Amino acid sequence: MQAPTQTQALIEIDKLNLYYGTFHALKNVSMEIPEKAITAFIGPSGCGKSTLLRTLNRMNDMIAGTRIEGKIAIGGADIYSKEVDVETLRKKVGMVFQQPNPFPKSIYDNVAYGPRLHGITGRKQLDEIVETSLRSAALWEEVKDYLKRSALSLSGGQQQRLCIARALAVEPDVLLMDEATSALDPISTLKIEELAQELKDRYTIVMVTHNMHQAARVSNQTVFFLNGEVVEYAETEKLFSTPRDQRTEDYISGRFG
Amino acid sequence: MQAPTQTQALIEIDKLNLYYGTFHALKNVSMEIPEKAITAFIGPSGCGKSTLLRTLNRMNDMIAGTRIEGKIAIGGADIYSKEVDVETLRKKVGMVFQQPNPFPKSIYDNVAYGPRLHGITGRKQLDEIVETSLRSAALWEEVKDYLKRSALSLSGGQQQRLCIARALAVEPDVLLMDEATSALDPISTLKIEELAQELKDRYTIVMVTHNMHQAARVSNQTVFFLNGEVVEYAETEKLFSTPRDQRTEDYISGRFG
Amino acid sequence: MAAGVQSNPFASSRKSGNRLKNNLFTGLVWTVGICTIIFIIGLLFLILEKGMPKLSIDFLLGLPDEIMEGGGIGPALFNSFYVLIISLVISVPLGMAAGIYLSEFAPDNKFIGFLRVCVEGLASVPSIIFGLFGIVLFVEAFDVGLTIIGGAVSLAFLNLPVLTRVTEEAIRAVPQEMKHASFALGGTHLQTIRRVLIPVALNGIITGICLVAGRAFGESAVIILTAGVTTSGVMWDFNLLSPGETLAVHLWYVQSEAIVPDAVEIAEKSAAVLVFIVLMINLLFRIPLWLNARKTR
Amino acid sequence: VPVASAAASKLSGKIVVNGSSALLPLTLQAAKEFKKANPKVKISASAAGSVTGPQSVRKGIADIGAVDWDASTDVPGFKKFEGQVAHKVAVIPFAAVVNKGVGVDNLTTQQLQDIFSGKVKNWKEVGGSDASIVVVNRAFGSGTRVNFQMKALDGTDFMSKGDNYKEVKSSGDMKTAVETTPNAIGYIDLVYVTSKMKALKINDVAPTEANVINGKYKVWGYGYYMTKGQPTGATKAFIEYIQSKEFQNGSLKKLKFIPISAMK
Amino acid sequence: MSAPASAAAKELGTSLKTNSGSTFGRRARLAFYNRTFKTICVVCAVFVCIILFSILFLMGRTGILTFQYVSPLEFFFSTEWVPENEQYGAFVFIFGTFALTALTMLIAMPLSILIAVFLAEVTPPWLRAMLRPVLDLLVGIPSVVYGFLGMTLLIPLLRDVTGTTMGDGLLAAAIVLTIMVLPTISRISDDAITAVPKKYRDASYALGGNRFQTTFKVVLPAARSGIMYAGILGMARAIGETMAVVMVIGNTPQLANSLLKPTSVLTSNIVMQIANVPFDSTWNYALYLMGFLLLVISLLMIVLIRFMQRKGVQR
Ligand SMILES: Nc1ncnc2c1ncn2[C@@H]1O[C@H](COP(=O)(O)OP(=O)(O)OP(=O)(O)O)[C@@H](O)[C@H]1O
Ligand SMILES: Nc1ncnc2c1ncn2[C@@H]1O[C@H](COP(=O)(O)OP(=O)(O)OP(=O)(O)O)[C@@H](O)[C@H]1O
Ligand SMILES: [Mg+2]
Ligand SMILES: [Mg+2]
Ligand SMILES: O=P([O-])([O-])[O-]
Repeated sequence: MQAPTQTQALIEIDKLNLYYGTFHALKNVSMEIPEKAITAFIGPSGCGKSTLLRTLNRMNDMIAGTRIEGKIAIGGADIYSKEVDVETLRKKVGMVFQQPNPFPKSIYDNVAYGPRLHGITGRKQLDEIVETSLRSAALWEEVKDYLKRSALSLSGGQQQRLCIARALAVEPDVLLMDEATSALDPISTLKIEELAQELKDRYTIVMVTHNMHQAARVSNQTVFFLNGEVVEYAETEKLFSTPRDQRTEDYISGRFG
Repeated sequence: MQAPTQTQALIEIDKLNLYYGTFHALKNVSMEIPEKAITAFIGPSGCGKSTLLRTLNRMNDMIAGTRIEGKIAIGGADIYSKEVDVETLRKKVGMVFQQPNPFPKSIYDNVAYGPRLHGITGRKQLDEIVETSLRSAALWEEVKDYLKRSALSLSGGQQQRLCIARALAVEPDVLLMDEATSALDPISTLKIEELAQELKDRYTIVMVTHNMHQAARVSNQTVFFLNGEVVEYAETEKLFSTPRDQRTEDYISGRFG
Repeated sequence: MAAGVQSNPFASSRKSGNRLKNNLFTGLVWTVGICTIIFIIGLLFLILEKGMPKLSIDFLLGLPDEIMEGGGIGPALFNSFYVLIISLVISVPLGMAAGIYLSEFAPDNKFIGFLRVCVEGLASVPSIIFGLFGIVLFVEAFDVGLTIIGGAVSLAFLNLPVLTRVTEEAIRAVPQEMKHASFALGGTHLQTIRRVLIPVALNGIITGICLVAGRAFGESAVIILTAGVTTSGVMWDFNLLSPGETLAVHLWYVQSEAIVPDAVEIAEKSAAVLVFIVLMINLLFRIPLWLNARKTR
Repeated sequence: VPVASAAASKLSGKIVVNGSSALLPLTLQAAKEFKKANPKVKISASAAGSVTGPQSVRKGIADIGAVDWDASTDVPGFKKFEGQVAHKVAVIPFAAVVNKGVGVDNLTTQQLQDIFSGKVKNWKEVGGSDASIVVVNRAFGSGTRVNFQMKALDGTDFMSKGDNYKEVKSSGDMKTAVETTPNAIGYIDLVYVTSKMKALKINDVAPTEANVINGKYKVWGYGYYMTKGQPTGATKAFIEYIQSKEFQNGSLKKLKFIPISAMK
Repeated sequence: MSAPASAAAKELGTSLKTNSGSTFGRRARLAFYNRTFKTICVVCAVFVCIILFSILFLMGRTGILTFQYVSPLEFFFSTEWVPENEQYGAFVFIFGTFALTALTMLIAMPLSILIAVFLAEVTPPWLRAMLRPVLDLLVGIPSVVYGFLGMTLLIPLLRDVTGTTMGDGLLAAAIVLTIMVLPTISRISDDAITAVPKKYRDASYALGGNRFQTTFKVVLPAARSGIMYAGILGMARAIGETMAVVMVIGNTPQLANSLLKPTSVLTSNIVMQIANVPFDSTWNYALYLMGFLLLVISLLMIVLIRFMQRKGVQR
């Protein structure tokens, strides 16, 4: 079951199995994620989309009792090998979460957090990074006069955009988005989607989404999950127009709009 | 600016102004919310949708520095008058929040929480309520064998559905949903939407949504907000097909799919 | 397949002072942690090793003796529990209620802020001053002499500020969303406090109670002044107006004034018993937490 | 006049004893025995320091004030307590003690005065090895201190500060301090002297019970019970019991106090 | 403007009002409980205040009498404490209290925070479950035992290590106090750190932060208020502790210009002398005044810490 990708595969997942204790959350997942393109994960709640996404930057490492079998390679390098520095991996593979999670710090400090972690301290340089990132996340206009305010005073939508800005600030190669727009209004969502389109020229983006239209609209390649398995995995147009699997068809025909 | 409602008005909002300290969050809002129908609030992030929703069950009471002017009547009773019992109001006007907020208790205890508050203690009766509510929220099948597990072990989507089940368990007359489906996958969303359609025969539903399709698909009446003001307020079909206000048109034409 | 990269791009690229710092930090934390463990074990060993093996039922339940070897600690041990329970029965509800007031009901103004500081200040008052206060109250004003009740109430006062603040902090730490969820379901404030805030804050509150109970069990200055250095001399004396020497006081007495030839041994055994019981109290209070954690698994 | 034994068993009431901690073991033992004969009498005791005894009696919060000196007369540092009656209950010998490692066995009154006033700072000045003297003193108000000052130092003052000077709170602390501190000197009730410390001869007289009784060793005092006026009822009976031959020659001796009757 | 409400709507409207509906009895009862509970809480809070102010009053009333005989200038700034000669300079004790508290916090705070981090972030759960109660246990060891161990183990050790003749003094007292306040500070900080939402840690790790960075830049700042509070409680305990301090500090009224010199602090001086002085003497008044002062000092320190904390938050 190989997807015909136009671009080269950046991430290769090979027979991945993941267990939470005794719960088998990912079952024999294999796929290739192309470079400089957007890959969307879709599937019903609890099917393991977030779990797979988190294996890509090894955020699952921190959940006690998680066991992984199989292999994930990014740019040819096995990211679960001993010599991999998790922090460097995570800098290169940024992530935006399902729930907005800004730090209880000022807006500025939130965005500057990542760059500071990685050794950037120059005030000017930071100012610039903060502005660029906030602009990219379509938040700059709204907050430029309040950069010192606590990030927690923002509305839900604004908070999520801030988190996106924060992820962009470390200039990752890969950007993982776990339903990152589900808390946004259409206008901001649109902006983020446009942004994603723009970014894919430079970055590899993997997004989990519940919004099939978003997947159809934005992604180059779509993966459909069910109960921890990859049911279908194809170019987006193909998957939505001529699904090969009955379950895929059932699922996407449950769509609306 | 009167909405021609087919059904009778259950909630009447009259010249409502709300201030967070000095910030004027709702400006002269007036509207009628019809009985046994679904009213959708749409508008960009930060425009005051959640704020207005919270005035309907007086959850804003708890935010220090909030000041309200104007009148809200439910079933002809001024809910901000002295004689109204806030707890009864909130029992009758249920709410589901933007962020899933289950208690750190078992799934069962989460759903049974509301009924217990209101004096239901019989084990059988509770079992029944829990099952019905979980079924209504399309969660029963997934959790029926794990009712004693902590609600926090559920995935985001499952948690939100649990919160909906919890709200339904006290059998409210009015159900407020603050982007309650934004964390759900399409299948669950669809179920919840179907459920809402079903419920509107018995309940009055007010929902905040970012998904304009959801508003278009589900609601009978739609209210469009901008910067704390009601810009337009009409039957859903009318609002989406022939918006009277340019800003409404701009906003809804920003839609997609 | 991306160009045949030989070296792993994620292998620590930066020469990374960060990484060093992280390793140093992790090492430091582990060192401190392990040292603490060793220290505590050593301390416990030191205290328990001398006393524990020599313990006997006779010692635990027997009456003390001023002249002969082999006296017990029965009445003092009994008083310890009695005084502890009474003082907790008084201070826990009072302290929790006051803490709940500060976290849930109190307006957020200067006066309450001042009050909060005062309560913290009260926690720093040396116990001997609570003892003097207890004398003024019980011995002088109520004229009941040196009694169990006087000691227990003075002890309760001593613990009140800590309990108040611990409760307040614990309840404050409960996420607002939980509170809102309960209110939105039509819960009254009391119901919300009882069914959501307290259960969620229980961990912190129990920590506070454990701290306080341990301190109460080991406190001597207050008891010496308000409950005396004598017991009624018989076992199982529930009379609240009996003199109330506790085990900690007995330990102090044995250590500083007693003439009995086996004073040192009695002191060692008493210290071991004290520490052992405090350990038991800690475990006991945790059982509800543990059950709670299991229930929601 | 009621018959003593018959009346005693019918006695009831409450006796509160407060004051000297040195007399506490005596009080506790007497109370235990007295209660056996008079079950209806409640006795509670506390000990915070000698002077609290007569003070508590004056305030009316104690019936008996145990004190290591005669508080109905003036002593260094304390005025007399008007209207209180002193009852001798025991003879308490005191000893100057040093750490085991100190090579000195005997000191004269003059040498003691010099050491405790801080004039002499090194053991070699009084015939010991070359080492700084560590002076351990009881806190002001201790009955032991008052007696030692009157009887051993002839009323001269103690030092109150210095690099090698400390004060301790109780006899037990004094014992521990002298036992564990090299080159330390202090003083303590003879009862508490252990094998881990050394009791000094004063002016060549060893601190023994025999020397106290035969009048050679001067550093001793009476322990007193103070009452407000003449005692009555249970308090009177209790004091009488503690002064009785039966107690004085029995338990009191076993506690290593000297019976009052032994002194002329 | 509104269409006539339906019967159901009217029913809902009326049911919202108090004194209506079938569940009226229960509702009234709940409301009554709610009110009663609030009243009880208020009463309890007031009661705690009353105790506080009675103690303040008790000490202040007696303490203030000192100034009939001693000038405030002498009391606060003279280093001569020789009550036998009518010299009542408390500076030595005031200074000692500040120095001892500062020294204790200097040792205890970093250590406790490290222990708290160890407990909350690093240890495997089984060890954590074991360690927490054991740490709490340290609180329950009676002060006299600490003092005794300090006297018999710590001081000889200090003597050997530093070569002084005595070993009593600020350092010994600070070490004993550190051990005594360690559980208080580390356990409450531990709770505060544990309460920091996981999402903050996730965000930091996802940005490539390591444990050190995440702990210091996100977790500890987010738990700052709790840690601060733990520090205040620990400090309060350190300021007010008597029985153990008195056994290791030397109780000599002289200014501590060295960590190893016998000195005295407010608490130790109070506890050494208060039982042994005549009730109505200037000396006794001065001791009460010192008790009062102790409370004032700890209040000041708390206010200061809170002030600094508030400034920190604004940033
Ligand atoms: N830490 C965990 N421990 C145990 N089980 C877990 C854990 N996290 C997730 N799971 C389970 O693994 C399954 C997959 O979870 P995951 O969060 O990946 O789903 P998802 O597809 O992202 O769902 P959603 O759309 O609701 O976010 C779910 O059944 C969930 O209950
Ligand atoms: N507690 C509060 N204190 C002060 N300002 C607030 C508070 N809550 C909300 N606001 C402000 O009020 C405005 C309206 O907030 P509200 O949460 O109602 O927006 P919303 O329309 O629900 O946005 P979103 O779609 O992002 O949830 C926002 O500008 C917000 O910053
Ligand atoms: Mg997910
Ligand atoms: Mg909102
Ligand atoms: O008996 P003392 O007064 O010295 O304790």
